[in-house]
Amino acid sequence: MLLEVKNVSRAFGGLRAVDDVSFSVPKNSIKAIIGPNGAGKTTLFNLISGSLRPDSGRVFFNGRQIQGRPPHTIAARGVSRTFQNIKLFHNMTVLENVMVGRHTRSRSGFMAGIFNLPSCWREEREIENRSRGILDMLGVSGLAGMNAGNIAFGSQRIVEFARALALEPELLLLDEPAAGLNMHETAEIAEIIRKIREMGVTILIIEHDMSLIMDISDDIVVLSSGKMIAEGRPSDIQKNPEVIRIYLGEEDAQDQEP
Amino acid sequence: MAFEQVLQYILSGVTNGSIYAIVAIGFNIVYNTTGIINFAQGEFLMLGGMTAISLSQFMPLPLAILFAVIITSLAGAMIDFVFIRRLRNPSVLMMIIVTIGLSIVIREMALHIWDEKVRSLPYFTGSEVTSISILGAYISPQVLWVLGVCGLMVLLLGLFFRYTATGRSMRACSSNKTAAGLCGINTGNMVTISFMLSAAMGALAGCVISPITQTQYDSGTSLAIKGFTVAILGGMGNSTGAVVGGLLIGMLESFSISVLPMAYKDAISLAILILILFIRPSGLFGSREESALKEF
Amino acid sequence: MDAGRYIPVLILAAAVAAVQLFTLATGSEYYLTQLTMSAYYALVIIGLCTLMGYAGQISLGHAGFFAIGGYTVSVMTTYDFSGFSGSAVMGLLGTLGLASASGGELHLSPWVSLAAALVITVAVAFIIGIPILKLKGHYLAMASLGFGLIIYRIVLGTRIFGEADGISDVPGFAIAGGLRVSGSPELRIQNYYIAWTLVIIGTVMLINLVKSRAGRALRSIHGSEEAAMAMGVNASRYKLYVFVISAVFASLAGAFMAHLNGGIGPSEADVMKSVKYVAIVAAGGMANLWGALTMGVLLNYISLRGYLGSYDDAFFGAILIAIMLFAPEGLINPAVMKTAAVRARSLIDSIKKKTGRGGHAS
Amino acid sequence: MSLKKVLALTLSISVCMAAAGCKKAPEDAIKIGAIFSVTGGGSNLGAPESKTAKMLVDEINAKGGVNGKMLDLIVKDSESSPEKAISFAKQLIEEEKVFAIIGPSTSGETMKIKSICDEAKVIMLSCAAAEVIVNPVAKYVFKTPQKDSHVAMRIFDTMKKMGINSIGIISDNTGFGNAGKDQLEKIAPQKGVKIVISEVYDKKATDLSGVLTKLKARNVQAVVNWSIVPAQSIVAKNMKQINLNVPLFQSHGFGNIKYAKEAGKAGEGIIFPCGRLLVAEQLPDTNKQKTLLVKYKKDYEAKFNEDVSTFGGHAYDAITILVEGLKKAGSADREKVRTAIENLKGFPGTAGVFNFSPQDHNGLGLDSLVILTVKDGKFVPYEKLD
Repeated sequence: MLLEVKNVSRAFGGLRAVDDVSFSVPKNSIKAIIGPNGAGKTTLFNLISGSLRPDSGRVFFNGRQIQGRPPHTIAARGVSRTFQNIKLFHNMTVLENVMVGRHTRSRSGFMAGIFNLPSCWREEREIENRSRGILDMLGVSGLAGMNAGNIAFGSQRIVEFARALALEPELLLLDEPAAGLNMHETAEIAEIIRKIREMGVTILIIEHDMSLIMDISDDIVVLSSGKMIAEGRPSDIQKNPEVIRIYLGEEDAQDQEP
Repeated sequence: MAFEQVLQYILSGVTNGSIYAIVAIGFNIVYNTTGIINFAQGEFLMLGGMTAISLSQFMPLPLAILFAVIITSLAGAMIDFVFIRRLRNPSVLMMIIVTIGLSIVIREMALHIWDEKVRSLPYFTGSEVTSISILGAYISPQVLWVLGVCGLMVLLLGLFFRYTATGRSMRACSSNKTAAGLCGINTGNMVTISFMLSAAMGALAGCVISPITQTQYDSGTSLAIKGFTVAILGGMGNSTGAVVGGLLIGMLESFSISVLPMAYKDAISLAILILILFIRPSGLFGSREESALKEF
Repeated sequence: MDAGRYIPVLILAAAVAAVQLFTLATGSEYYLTQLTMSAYYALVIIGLCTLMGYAGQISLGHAGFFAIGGYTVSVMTTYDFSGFSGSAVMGLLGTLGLASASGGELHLSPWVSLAAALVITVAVAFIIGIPILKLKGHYLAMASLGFGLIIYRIVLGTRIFGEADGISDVPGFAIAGGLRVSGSPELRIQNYYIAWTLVIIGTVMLINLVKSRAGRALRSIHGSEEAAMAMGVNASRYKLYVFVISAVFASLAGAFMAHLNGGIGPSEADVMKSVKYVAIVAAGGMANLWGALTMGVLLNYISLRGYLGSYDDAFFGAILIAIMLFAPEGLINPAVMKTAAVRARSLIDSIKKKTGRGGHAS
Repeated sequence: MSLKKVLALTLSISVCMAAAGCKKAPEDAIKIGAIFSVTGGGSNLGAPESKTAKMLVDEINAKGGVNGKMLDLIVKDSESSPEKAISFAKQLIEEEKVFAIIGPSTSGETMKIKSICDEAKVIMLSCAAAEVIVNPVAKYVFKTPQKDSHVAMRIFDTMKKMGINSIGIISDNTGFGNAGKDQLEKIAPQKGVKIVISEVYDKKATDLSGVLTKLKARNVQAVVNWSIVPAQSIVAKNMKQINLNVPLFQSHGFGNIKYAKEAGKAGEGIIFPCGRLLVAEQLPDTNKQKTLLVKYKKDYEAKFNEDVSTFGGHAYDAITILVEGLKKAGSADREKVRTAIENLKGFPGTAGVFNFSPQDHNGLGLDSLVILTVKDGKFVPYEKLD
């Protein structure tokens, strides 16, 4: 198991945003987390990526405990992510954004930087080539020189993908990658996710677009108001009455009762 | 220490504390609407005091103060209209720098309109020598005026921000300007009103404390620095917090004098400021969540 | 290694030499005095520009670090250490030639005091930096303002720092072979070049930093700290390092200025100084080392020359507001000029088209 | 590349601006530089000093200048910041090639440019009070205000007459305040007066009732406040407000009737040593300073319609002493004028009668000070004037 989440919970004041959730993600699979708005999906993401500390419970990555550790340590272990409301570095170019992604895969520090030592020339060139490679792979190399703030919304999503991939992660957390995209762009994203999976990267994805989820995910976890109410293959989840109730309401759930 | 002496330290703490509090209240108004700390707030006090002093030669004191408050609040509106409103999507830093620039320009203009000499308004009741004795300790009646005006301001501002439509929309602006705009609030006007209001409050404060602290063209800066400390201690945006914070710092400084050499008085209040910022940036009365969510 | 980044540095060096020769030719060498002082102030500003413009962390207390550098050097080079002459440390320093007895007094060599100044600055920057860099926006501005004020109170209220008069009669600093940092007129040209060499070295180091991996990480923190952390950037450590570096730049400037001016006063630690440094960085266009350097030299030069007499501060305040209103990205800003150039070109093309002389549609 | 062009451009502009900056003065005029803190912290000193200097130079030039040459006064506003004073001093000496420098207004600035002027052999007549300006003596450096030690002695002498022997001292954290505090603490034991408590407060203090309560607790027989404006009147008012009814002594920094007016009723009975300028009319006709004091007071108050102050007087003395030196030396030769000033004896000025000597570059004795008090808002002599 690449990632194991055990009895994790987190509350804000009285509200129990994530309440005793446990699940695990096998290597090389695509696991999805679905649930209505406010179900605690993004909070769960932030607990895994280290932006938030869980009140209780534990998270293991490659068998080592990571909950409560600072985000940059978790990232260094090979966990990369994108954000629900895209957080690109608007003060830098697209290429530079992706080059920051390679931060954990490079070493030159302050002193090497200040004195521009030869050791960091080679590393800089290597970082740049790798980053351009990723941009080519995702078909956005044309935007390399543009300022990240000035490019179209759809391309911004793809650049955030590129940046996350630049980290060469073992686990990639995708927070609603298809939000705000049209049919064509969503298909493009699905294609990119499949390509990433073939590169051996495990994916944990939050998404509302059911057709995308059912199409690409191996396994699905369903959250509702902080609790995990179902887990299983896409086909089972479609028929699960609990899931239907929280999504489609009471009467539809009855029809499905066995 | 004898009881009267302890009481006297308390009263002198109240004197300074009331001055810091009345300055801090001015910051909260602009903060409540624009989310910025207006570095030129100290200059509003100076402007109010100087204008009132010049006018008091031609008219009775209350009238002079009234006109000074009006003139300064118009100056506040002009400042917003000419400067703040033209800023294209201002970042926090740009706002800080513009208000710093404004405080310098206002100070230098005051130097050339008036001159570098020190002036003060006459005492509202009695004169320089009258003092009221409370259980053996003495305090100038002017301090009671400062406390009174402080209380009045807190009350009026509290009512204004909570129960009037404009007050509510001003608060809406500070938490999310775009959203407030979408609800039909003319955010531009709200900011102008907030500057007018804080200029008026500043001018009134400037007049009330002038007999005690005296007014000079550059007395704004040192008042502003004390005002920040107190506004943050009390919790940004919270006027009651500002008054309590002011009195607290006044007391601490006054009692520190009784123990330590006075030269360290200011260092102590600064150490308090830094301590608060680490432990509880939201201040004594500010809400922790609200300040954490504040998008800087 | 793209050498292209060093072309502006060569131009600056050429300009520095050209100005010196120009003043030599026109016999107006006294301008170098103010240009030397402005250079040291510019050193503070480029350091602060890296912290504020690139890493996005505001500091309203950098005059405090300038004062730590200046005062440490001033105290240690004027204090009579003969009381400690027996101690082992003094003996060691004596043998290393770092302490010299003259006229019945035992004085430390400026090298020791400079080293001490830098060590103290780094220590203070760490101790202060760790807590306050956790804060953001206004709170960081207020905390750094508080730090600056405490340093001001200390130097104003302590006898060894000369209280309100500060410290005077600070000796010159003999660097190596005849090179000596001091205010005397004969050494004016020498000091001009010492100051500007320091500025050029500092600029080169900061350009390298900004264009390096660490520099990118700093800029990413400014873009979005949360995203930077998610990409593995240890934001708190990087912010601290750049804070310490900018503090060292300020303290170095303070130390050299103390030797140049032969002393330092509490006004160097005043809040208004820190505010002016921040304002000049903003006027230069925040994330723009060259803008900060140019505005730093220009604005300091004008105020030190006293062209504006009593209107000096008013002019400074007006510049601040004007730049924030009309050119928030700063006056000397490549982006601003690119757009201006593009607009100019399209204007010329349209004129050509109208008058039919334009040979080809560009 | 456009950025680099701009950088080179800006540097060259700043140099040309500098070249245009210095205006050409009439060829044979004697250039006198003046560094005053017209604005900033020391503006209550620098503003009257600058006005007085300009008024006096115009007057002298109207009467044909000195030795047939006009005086060209160049005033620079240092805003009481030492680094500006240094920059202006170097500018005046190397660029304008001034013959002498009047000022600066504060002792902090004076100490920073003392060695600059001395090495450049430019006569400096400082308007700042600190004794360390002329002790150790620098050949070319003089100062016109009275000695702090003499002010302290006069205060203690008056106290002895009033039977006061245990006092409290409060001073502000300016150079003036620090210097005064040192002298008071040094001289008190010699005069048999016990300083029970001594405190320093910030010059921008909004209220001083706290520290005065501390003094009251030590039941001091008198309070000495050594500070610049506005603290002087705040102390007077606070003392009355907390019912600390003991005599209040101020330093010679109280030398402007406006400060007494600020204190209002609380100012009544304040005792302070000062130059005779403030009671010029009440001086006996035999007094050597009377004529020039009355004239200066009348001219100043007529021209600027504001009250005259002893600080303006320091600039008045600096210029008249320099002019006297020029007349005695006969020509604008630095060494001759310097020696002439150094041997000037019995020269009446606003601060007192100057008797310079190679060891004493201030030239003022105990007799330069009279004890004044405030009665119905006016300065009146506390002791018989001589």
